[in-house]
Amino acid sequence: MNTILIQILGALATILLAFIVGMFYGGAHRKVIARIQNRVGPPIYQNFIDVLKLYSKETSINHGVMQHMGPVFAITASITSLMFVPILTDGNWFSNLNFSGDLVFLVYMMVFGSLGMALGAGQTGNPNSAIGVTRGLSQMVGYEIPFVMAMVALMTQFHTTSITGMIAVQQQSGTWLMFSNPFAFMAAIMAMLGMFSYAPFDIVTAPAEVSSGPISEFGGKYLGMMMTSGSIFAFVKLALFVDIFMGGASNLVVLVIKTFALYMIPVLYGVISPRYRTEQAITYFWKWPLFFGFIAILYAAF
Amino acid sequence: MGTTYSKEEILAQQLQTAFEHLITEVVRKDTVFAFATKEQVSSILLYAKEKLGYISFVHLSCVDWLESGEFELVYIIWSPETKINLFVKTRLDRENPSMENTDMIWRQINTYQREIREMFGVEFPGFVGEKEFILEDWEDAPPMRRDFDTLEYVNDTFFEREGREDKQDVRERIAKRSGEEIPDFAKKYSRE
Amino acid sequence: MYNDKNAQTIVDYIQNFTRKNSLFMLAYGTGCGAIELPATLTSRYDAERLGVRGAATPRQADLLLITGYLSTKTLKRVIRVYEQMQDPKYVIGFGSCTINGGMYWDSYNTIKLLDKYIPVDVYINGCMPRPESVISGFQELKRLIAAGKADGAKKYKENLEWYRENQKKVLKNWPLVEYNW
Amino acid sequence: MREKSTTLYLGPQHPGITGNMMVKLQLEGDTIVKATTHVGYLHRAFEKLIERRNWMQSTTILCRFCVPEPDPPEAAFALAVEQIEGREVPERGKYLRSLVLELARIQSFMLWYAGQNGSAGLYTVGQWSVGDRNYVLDLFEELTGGRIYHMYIWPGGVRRDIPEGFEDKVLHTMDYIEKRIDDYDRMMFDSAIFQKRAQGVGIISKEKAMEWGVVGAPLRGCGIGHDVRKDNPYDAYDKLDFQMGIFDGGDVWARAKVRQFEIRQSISMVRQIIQNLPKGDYLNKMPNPMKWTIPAGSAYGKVESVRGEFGFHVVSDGSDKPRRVHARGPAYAHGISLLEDILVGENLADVSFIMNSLGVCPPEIER
Repeated sequence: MNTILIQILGALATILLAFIVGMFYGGAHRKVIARIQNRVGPPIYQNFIDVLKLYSKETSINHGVMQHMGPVFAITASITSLMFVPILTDGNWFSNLNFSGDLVFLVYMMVFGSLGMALGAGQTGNPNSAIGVTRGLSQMVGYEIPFVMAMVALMTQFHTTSITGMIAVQQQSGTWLMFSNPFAFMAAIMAMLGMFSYAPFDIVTAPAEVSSGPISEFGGKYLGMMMTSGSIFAFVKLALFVDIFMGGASNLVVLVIKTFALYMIPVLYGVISPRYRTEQAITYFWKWPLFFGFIAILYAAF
Repeated sequence: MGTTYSKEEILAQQLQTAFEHLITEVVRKDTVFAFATKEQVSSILLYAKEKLGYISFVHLSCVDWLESGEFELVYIIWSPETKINLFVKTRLDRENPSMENTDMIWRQINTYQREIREMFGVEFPGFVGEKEFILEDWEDAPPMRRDFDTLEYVNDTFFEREGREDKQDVRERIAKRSGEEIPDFAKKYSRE
Repeated sequence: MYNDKNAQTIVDYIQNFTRKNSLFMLAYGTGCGAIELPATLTSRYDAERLGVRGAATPRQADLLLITGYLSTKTLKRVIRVYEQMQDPKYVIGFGSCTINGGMYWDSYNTIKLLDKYIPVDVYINGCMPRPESVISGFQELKRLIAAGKADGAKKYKENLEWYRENQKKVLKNWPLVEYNW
Repeated sequence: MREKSTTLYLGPQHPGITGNMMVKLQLEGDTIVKATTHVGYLHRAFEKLIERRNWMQSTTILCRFCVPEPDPPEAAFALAVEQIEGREVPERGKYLRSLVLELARIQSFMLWYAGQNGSAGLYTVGQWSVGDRNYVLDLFEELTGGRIYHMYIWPGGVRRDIPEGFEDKVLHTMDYIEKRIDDYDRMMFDSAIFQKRAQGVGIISKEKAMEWGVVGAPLRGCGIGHDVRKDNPYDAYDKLDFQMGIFDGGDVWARAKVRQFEIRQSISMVRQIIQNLPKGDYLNKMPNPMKWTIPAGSAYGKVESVRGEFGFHVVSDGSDKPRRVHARGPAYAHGISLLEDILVGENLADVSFIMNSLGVCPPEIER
């Protein structure tokens, strides 16, 4: 009984943590970009205000059931993925639902949100959304392949399909996986650039091309849910990468430092990059990341 | 012949030899006018483009001469070699004005013709192009004609902010309302 | 929700606080005033530090800037865009031409009085307004929101027939769908 | 499987469109099969209003023809009026006009940096350049009293002389901007992604360029060297030393290179003007502006703006009001027939990119 209560409380605490950290990272993103662009920038808590405001807006659009379900799918997928990512290496609080095959499951779960989103956006009937969804799915095909290859390489190399297993490997050997299989890390980090959809891979929501893509018709609460799910998902991705490649984190301070350092890679790369065209983005993913993925698998196998 | 001709005069002579009854006028440096009849215009444009090197089309403009009951169409073309602006001018009757379609000579003319058709009501038989260009749902007379009174239309159609007619000096009232002082340098501009 | 200040509950207070500090401005340059918006949003004036940022579509936006004169052709689109925006929504009339027609007072194609067609919360005067006055307009709007007085959208709903009558007077062909909230 | 074609209305409310206009696109996948431009959203009937204003009052209207660069219309109108009237401009007035026109070019180039990069998703350069553009606008403010609209160039000269110490400020600003545009170029032209996106996109062929009425940087990007400042020199341009940027290719990349070259030329020209500024009158005084009449006649005055040749066909009937003033902006040729033609076969992602490189500016199309 007690363990279940702790589990539930732990899950709620994880969600809250992911939301707060993700939101602050979003604020930090805007702040960093503003400083690079010679501006003061919004306060770091600006995203909280934005989300609160969006939740307090009235919503009077109805394009059908799927439009309501799209954001719900997205937020469900984010939270479900979050439940399978070990946040801290030790302690009972944030262990949640890890099981031995969780890495495989997670790879699939991370796609689910985008699919739900695509369904929701598809029903709005806005051509911008439709084009944005097509682009998003094409781009997903691009970055998922190197990502999965990197994961497969790690799984074969260390004979484990669980994230906690990966962390245990790193703790035993004392070196992070980004050093023990650098090719897998390269492939995964390049795929991560695509996952975050910042420039040069912001082709899905490119304002100058497709208004804002799938979320064109989503205002008010829907947009708020999208932002919530986006920030939780950002945290999921970062925590996953920290767990797999950077040895996990033993306490929250280390976690924040490591995830923030990782987060700055797509942010800083995005500030100085123009946007790819869709086919150029896919070509990008199918060149070097794919190459690194192959090398990683070979490296793992031999 | 001992006299040397300027490039503008040479152009005028070239045009006059090619077309009978064409009146040309060298107005100033880099500018030559040719007053053509309605039928001559397209052949002059073609001749200038093919033979004289006036390959760049610059402008097509319409002027309303309400007093004499005529529209004047002005085609301006330019040559990269002589750098002269050649104005080909022609007059149309103001009642049922129509002009030969010339957009196969330069495709840009298409846009100009659309504008002139909409703004002046000049018809170009055989010209394909969407009817509505700048205006939308326009039911009145073509608005750029001089007998279309824009002020009257405005008074009929739009609202006006009240109090625009009274010419009071409101600066002091505004300053009092927001609790500001009128600076000294501004006081001398006061209307009182 | 739009009570007067004395009756504001704590929920209203929080709502108004978030609304005033997070204004999503629709990217729609309806007139020449749009040229000062890049300047307002970039380094010297940086409106983003005040919570103003751009939104790509009307669904996401809270704030509609009418940047200058409105031709009747644009007015139709502006009305459409305004009605697509979600409550609460605010309109800023930007430049003299929205106030009384400005220098286009005798032009047959521009409207002279914006607030006869859509409700305007704040006017910024000038031709064109400098970025400083744009920011001061934002601040004035924020003050109104905090006081719960930026109720243009409510006025529009209540007096919809009056607005429609004015709009139809200018727009002869009325293809817009009749919304019901 | 046959692809279904989609209709996408790009605009009038769309972040990617350059101003208030609309391009109706027929798409198959991401490829455009048909493009139609719709304009008229900014029609203010300037030409009608000018017929109701007297010659001096039209100056206030003229600068509003083209928002990103309001000085070329003033200069073109002044040139046309001077041609009809035969009025001479004092030497200092000519130099000051060129100074203002070149400063206007520089600020417009900086706005172009923002538009070109913003449409490609590189917002940092845009933020920098629009932020730095304020320094040029400060110069305008000190010289003319207005940030955007100046009403500075009058028929017969310029409205007022430069204030004290202005030369130093101009030179200082030019030094600063010259330093900054190196930064923009490093981020923009050296970026592999920008090169990939810009090369081979939006091609205008050399043969068709004159035919289509292409002017300005897009024409010089096709390898054809025409510039009003060289061909029909006005103001002080025949005494200034500058080169046209001529690049081959006719694509967005070539146009960008032309502009990259020409903003440096403009800076050097501003320096030359400041160094060689003659003493004397700046305005050939006209009679009482309210009763000022121009003899009957017509003229076409043209100047080079950033986007290309900007001209006015001015007709006077001898009264105190213009009979007809008809503007020919570069966007009039670029924004309608040319755009509709070259967009076919391009990617949806490049529409706004191409429009920015052509400098399509709706206010001068519909006026």
